[in-house]
Amino acid sequence: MTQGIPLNFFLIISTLMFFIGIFGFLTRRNLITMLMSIELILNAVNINFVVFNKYLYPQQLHGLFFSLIIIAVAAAEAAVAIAIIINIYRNFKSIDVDNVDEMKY
Amino acid sequence: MVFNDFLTMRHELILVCMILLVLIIDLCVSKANKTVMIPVAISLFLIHTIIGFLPAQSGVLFGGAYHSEPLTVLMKNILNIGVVIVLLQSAAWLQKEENREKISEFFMIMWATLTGMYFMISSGDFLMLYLGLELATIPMATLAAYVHHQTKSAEAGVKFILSSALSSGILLFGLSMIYGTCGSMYFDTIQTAYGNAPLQVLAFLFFFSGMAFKISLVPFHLWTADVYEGAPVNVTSYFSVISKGASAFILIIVLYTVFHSIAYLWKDVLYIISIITMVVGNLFALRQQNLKRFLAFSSIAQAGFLLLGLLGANEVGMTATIYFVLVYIFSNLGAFGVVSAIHAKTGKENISDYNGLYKTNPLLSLLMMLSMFSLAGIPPVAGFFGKFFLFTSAASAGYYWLVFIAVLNATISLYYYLMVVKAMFINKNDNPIPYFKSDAYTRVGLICAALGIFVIGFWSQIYEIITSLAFGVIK
Amino acid sequence: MVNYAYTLLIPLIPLAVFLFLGLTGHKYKPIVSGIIGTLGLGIGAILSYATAISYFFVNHVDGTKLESIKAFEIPWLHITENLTISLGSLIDPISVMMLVVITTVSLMVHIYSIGYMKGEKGYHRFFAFLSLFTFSMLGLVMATNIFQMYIFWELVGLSSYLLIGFYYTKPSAVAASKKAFIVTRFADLGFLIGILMLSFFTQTFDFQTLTNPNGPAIANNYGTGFMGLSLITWALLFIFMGGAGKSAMFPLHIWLPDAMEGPTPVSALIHAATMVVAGVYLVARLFPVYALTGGDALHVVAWVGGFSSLFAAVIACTQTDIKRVLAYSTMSQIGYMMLALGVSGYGGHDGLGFMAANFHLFTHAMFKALLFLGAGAVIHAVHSNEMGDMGGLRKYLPITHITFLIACLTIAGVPPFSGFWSKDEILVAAWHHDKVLFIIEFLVAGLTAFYMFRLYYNIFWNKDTHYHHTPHESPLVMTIPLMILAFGAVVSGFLPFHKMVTSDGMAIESHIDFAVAIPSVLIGLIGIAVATVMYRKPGSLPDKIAGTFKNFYKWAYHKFYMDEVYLFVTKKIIFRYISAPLAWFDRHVVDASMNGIANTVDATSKSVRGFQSGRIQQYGYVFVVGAILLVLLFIYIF
Amino acid sequence: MFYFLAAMVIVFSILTVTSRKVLRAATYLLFVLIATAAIYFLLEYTFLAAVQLTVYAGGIVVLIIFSILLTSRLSEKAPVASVRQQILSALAAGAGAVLTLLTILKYGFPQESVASEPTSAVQIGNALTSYNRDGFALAFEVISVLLLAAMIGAIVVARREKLKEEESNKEL
Amino acid sequence: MNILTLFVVIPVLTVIAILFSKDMKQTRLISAIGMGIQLILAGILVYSYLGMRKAGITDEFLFYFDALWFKTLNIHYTIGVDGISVAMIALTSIVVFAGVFASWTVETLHKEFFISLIVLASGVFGFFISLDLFTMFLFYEIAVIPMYLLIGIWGSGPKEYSAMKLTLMLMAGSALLFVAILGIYFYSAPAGGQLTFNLLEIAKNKIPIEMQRFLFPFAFIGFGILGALFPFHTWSPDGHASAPTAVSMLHAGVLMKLGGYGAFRVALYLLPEAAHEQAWIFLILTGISVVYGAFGAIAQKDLKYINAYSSVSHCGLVLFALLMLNQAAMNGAIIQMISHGLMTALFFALIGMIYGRTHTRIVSEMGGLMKIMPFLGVCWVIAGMASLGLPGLSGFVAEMTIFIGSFQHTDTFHRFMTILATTSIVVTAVYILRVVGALLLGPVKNDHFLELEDAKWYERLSTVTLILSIAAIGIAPLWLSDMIGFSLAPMVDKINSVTASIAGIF
Repeated sequence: MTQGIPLNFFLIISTLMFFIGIFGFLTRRNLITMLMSIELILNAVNINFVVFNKYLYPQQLHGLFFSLIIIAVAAAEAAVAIAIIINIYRNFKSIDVDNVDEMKY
Repeated sequence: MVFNDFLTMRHELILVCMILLVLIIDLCVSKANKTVMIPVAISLFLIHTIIGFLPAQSGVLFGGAYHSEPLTVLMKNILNIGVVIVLLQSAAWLQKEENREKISEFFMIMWATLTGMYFMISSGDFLMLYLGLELATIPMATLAAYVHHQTKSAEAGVKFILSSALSSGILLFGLSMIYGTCGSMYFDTIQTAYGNAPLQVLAFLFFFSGMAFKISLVPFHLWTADVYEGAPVNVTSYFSVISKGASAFILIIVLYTVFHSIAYLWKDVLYIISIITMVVGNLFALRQQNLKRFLAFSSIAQAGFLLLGLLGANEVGMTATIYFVLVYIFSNLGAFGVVSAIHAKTGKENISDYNGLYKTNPLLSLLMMLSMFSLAGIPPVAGFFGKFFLFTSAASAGYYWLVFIAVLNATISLYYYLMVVKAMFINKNDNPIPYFKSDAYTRVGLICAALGIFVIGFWSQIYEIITSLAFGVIK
Repeated sequence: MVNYAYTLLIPLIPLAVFLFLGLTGHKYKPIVSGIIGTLGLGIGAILSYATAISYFFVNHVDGTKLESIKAFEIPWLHITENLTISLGSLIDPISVMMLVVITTVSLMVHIYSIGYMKGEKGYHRFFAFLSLFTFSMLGLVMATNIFQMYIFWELVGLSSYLLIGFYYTKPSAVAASKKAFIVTRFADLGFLIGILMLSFFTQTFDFQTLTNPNGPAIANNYGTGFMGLSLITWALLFIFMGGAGKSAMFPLHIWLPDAMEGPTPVSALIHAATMVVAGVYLVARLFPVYALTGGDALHVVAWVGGFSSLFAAVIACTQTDIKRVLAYSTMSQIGYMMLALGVSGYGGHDGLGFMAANFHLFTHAMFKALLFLGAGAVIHAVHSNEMGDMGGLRKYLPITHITFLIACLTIAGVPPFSGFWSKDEILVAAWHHDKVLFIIEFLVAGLTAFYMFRLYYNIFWNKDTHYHHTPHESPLVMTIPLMILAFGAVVSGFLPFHKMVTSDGMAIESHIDFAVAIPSVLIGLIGIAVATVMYRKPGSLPDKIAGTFKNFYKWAYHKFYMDEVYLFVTKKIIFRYISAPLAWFDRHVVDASMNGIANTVDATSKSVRGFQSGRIQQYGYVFVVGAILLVLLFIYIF
Repeated sequence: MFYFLAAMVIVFSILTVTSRKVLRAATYLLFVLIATAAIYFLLEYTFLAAVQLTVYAGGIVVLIIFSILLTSRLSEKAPVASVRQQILSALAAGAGAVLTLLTILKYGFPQESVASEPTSAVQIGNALTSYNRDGFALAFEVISVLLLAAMIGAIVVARREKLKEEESNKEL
Repeated sequence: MNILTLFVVIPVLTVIAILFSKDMKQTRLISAIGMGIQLILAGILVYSYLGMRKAGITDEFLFYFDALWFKTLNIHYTIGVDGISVAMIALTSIVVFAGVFASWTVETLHKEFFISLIVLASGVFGFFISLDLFTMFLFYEIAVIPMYLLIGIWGSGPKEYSAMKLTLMLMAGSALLFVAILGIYFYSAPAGGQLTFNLLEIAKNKIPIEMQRFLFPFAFIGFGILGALFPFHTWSPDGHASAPTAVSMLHAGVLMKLGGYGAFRVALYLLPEAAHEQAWIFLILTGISVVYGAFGAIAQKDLKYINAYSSVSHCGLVLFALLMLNQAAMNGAIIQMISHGLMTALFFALIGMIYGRTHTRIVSEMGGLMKIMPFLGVCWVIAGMASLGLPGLSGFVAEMTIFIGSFQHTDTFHRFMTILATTSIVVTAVYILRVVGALLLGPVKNDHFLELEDAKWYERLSTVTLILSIAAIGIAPLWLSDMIGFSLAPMVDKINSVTASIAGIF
């Protein structure tokens, strides 16, 4: 199934996805969409790990486990992030990024 | 898992059991006297610290995933002492009515983050390192947003969680590349296999930026000021003292063990980053009015000095940096102790509110002065020795000009530290902070901090112990 | 060889008196301090007479060389291996002569001022300063090395400052003392530089090694040239500058007329007999070095002496304040002595100038002190310095009148009195050396006679002004010193100076050279005649003559505006154009640069403040850009 | 097949990032996750794909959708970032992408040994629990502590004084 | 307990005693006793030192005591004293003793005042006795911080500004010094030998020449900033003007000598080749600061500024003489340090007393004080004469030794600079007499000065101690110059033995 597809293609996709995630993080005005772009970044890294494990070091499952753990951590992180975002919503009545800059200089 | 394996991992295990214990106790304690949790938790943690000091043989468990040497044990003990003092200082704040029912959660989350740091320190592979890092940062965000009905604390929470998410994303990308190039997550295999191919350099730099985020070095430091200002005082002190101290320890271990082979590279990175961090840290600190923000930028500048130590040859560099971190912890604890004591009583945070403090409560202002001098590096207190050994290690590697820039920065930093001293001693103030007697916990906390500042300096054995331990680490 | 160690006592007694009076004087009645001071000086005088007699007559075999004996010496400070400063006393013809002069005049002034200063506040302070002055003058005279002389030179400067500024409540006295000290201090700077250069080349301070002809100083190093003159000559010129400052020679004379602000006994002691003569003594002390190392230094000395004597004589003719007249006459007489030294050679007969200078120094001390004390008595009686409100005092002050007349005759150079002998010797020496200088001195002799008798007639003859309270003769305690000095002025002419004080210690035979003596007496008499004609009786003659060369008279009256020049130099240049801009420079440039650094740091921190904008995305953005920059930097640049 | 999945991933991620409507962005995110799960299938990591599908697609996206519903009215469009910021971050992200791609492509990875049998669940199982070299027992324990701490933290932060409808806590 | 460590222990004990004292009288008394003991101790030290020298003990440093402090970096707490440091300790004890009495009437926060004053003194004592570069640097920094508090809290005029400026500039100086010390430390042992901070070991081996060239500016400017080197002296006028009397006494009298002493001990003794090579640059700077300070003083209106500028000029002279690198000039430099220390302390004490009475320091507003306060007037004249360089007082001895010594230098450039420096004696005379004339003599300007009373017993005590010591040095300088010369000789031979060739540029 997978022969013939060189490793680099996967890496290209994952890096592109990674940097799209970063672009998303930097431009989206809504806290939750920022969260989504973080999910994108983490997925990109997952692909990386899986691909490396599959292609380069099939004997042990470091990559696989690492991505498993990343998924778990991402879940925890998302939960906490959303809890905080809701808290922000309750305080600021809006989750737009720009009004969250009360503390500066 | 033979018994002495348990012994080597005793720090983490006991702490996890304590978290669960607090969870259970919290259930059976009625809502009214939640405050009883504070003495319970503090005594629990005291026991834990004492156990921590018991001698234990070093060992490698879980097939390399967890290793514990006397040096890592020492680091954990230092963190323990720091946390004890933070807990003591936060007692007054916790007894306030608005977080009356959240006391046990506070302890649980704090100890969870502490376990995260332990795992990071004694991690044997990048997986454990990453896990420890996440365990240390995610609950921290909730701590930052602890006083959730306060807008500032909420904002601090969201800023921290999102920035740390981004930084862990980049860190992971770096880790994936390391995994890609070296084939295994374990430190010992990577250590030998790590060449200087461009991809490996990129991977290391991404990894380094992730870690730099935690120590708030300059390009990655922007979150520090807002989070420190937003979070409640004791959480900020936990942030700046424990979390920064732990990540500094981790950086030392990782740089010296794993990336030992590309030392020339990261020494140049540190050279540039330390200069920028010191300069920017000082520049921003000059104009601060809010004490928490002020201490944030001063801690950024101190992080800049810290990097200087790492430039030295490995044993000398490591010892100097660890010693400096120890001194940094105690001086900051002193400062934060005073700030939290005053904040707990009067809620004031600005430097201008501290005018004429000496007239009303002399002891507090004396301790604040001592910690300021220790941060600035003035002789009688430990800060001077810390800075001196740091610069000696940097000079031993021949970075004279860097030492000169660093010492000049120290002089600029002296300016804004003296601003605080000036406020307390010289400025007149019509309604200074009235005299107040802080409760038992805070006073004990303050005395420990004061003792630390003095003793560490003169008592040369501490430096000797660190040196002897440091020699064992680098294989 | 007689042990002259006791000579050390001579300066130490006044020092003891000074310390005693200074610390505890104010406890006793004023008269007590006066007596203690005079007693101290009396013992000193007796001791110095004894030394003089024993040195010149008792154990000196005629015809042999008068040795200079180092009576006592202790090392005071080791500077380098061969340069050590030591304190001691040197017995030598000129130093013994000076001992006698200083102690006698100082004794006379002490006795005189017991009466003169009666009723003054700070009586004991006056006597303390007087003995301090005598101590430092004696110390200067007995110096064994040039550095000890410099030490006492400064002490003399200090005591003259204290004495001139005695009436310290009068602003003019304060200004005068300050001016005196600063001008002499400026001259001392020259002296110090001279000492430094001299000590560098000859590697010694000691007079004996310096002055012996085949010693290091003279023998080897006047070859290395520097702008024409040899370095040793430069050193000597600088030293002479120091001497000129102290002896009020031409460029540095401005402080002398103002020094008259001090009480008259002070001017008598300091500005007549001792301090001003120090310059002459200095040149005399180093005379062998001056003479034998190419005479250009001496040449300068001669010309400076000559010019200042002429310059002072002209001004003296126009002054109305009697003390100013005497001050200028002192300056012109000192000019005389300098000229005498300038024209003299070394050893044997052509050392006549040296002998004449010292002889004139001796006699001048006597009669000038007498003149000042006399003037003091007059001022004491009339309570004013101006000639205008004097006149016809011969009736009221008989003793002063007679003694004043004797002194005027001596200074004018009338034969029997000592003035004639010493001035004549100088004129002879000048005649042999340089005709032009002789003519100048000849003219000055005439002018001296003229202004002295102008002064005499104005005070004692001229118009009989009526005095609201009749001036009374000064008490005995003031008149006795006048009489003693008058006797001294008369007798001292006959002392066999040529045997005692000569340039190389060997006696030289001296005779009256009539070809020079007669014209000098004649010019003196002419001077006196002109003065009698003009001032004997009140008349309009002097104003008419003054009218003829109007502006010259006005110039001379205003001391050729020298004071204004100096004032301009010090006030304007030093204060406004050097120190004020310097202070401004310090405050604004150097200081500002330090503050500048602080301000730039502050400014950068203000400008960079915007960086921390509070927006999370901004943080994220900086984070990513930072990471990328790092990567870029370290992969593609390093 | 791979190319189709790759294209799907890239297109949908761009859409999630740029779409104005928040809810639509969430759906596009869902598609991206499914596409990645498909890639895992392609790489014969069936177990991982399953986990990905359930946890990510099922849990987190649902969570996000809930929070969107809770916090912002569906209709109004999310405000768009200032143009300057967009260009700047686009530039930064683009430069980063180019840079990393260059370094990755330049780095010659070791030979790809493709022929290997798919990993069976049994292998994953005992690797997960073994204590020695390549085992991840410790990681497994630590994850549980992390999740516990995250849960407590979330409750502390999200709790309202009056116990309103509790935020659904995490699966798994 | 080595007598030298006593010098640091006694101040600490006094500080502790002050902590427990109740009211102002007690604090004053305790600090007076403490500093009195210190003075007696200094006397014993000088006496025993001279005794040992007479008894023929010829090793360079007496009372040598060495205790290991940090094993890894081989930092020792080594103390020892030679002729020069004995003289400096004597100076410090006298000035501190007089300082305590000069600040007898400090009311506000008197306990803290005396504590920081004595901490400052202990820092200075520590500096003079220590031979280990680390301990030296430690004590140097201890001495700087109390200055900030002292000027900041008890000062007058723009006290915060000048206190901050003073502290920052001194700390910048210590920054330069820090780099120099580290540089010396890392080149202090021959290849592979045990690196050491100890002054004697470092002097034994040669630090490579290009390293010396790099370190010398750091070391010399580092100390020069404290010793009022020309461009860095701006802190001194402001700092002294707004400091309370005792502090400016101590600071100008002793702390500025730290700069000169340190420059000699560290910069010249350990980096001889570079010293020879770069001497001429700093010679110009110090020459300027001598003349510049003197001229600056003329234009000042405020008494303290005048004295501050005169200390810049005198301390510049010290550095100037040190740079001559020959035995006589250096001997003079050290005597000048001592004599100037005493003189400035006396001047500042008197200014403090006059200010205490007339509450103004502007010269033009005061006049005719001699009649009202004869004792203070006479002391002022003596102090003026001493700083003027009048024979019989210490100023003359020091300046003459310097001028003669530096004139012996073989190279003409140095001799020309000496002549330039000698002109400063005239300028000093001008501004001293201007002040004496305006302040003491002349008529009384405003009449309510008339009822001011003369010096009280404690003021007399402090001025008399200083005047006696000035006169002692002035009249019989032999014991002092021999004591210093004896221990100076080996050091100077080491400095000059190194480079007979590079004697100077011209």
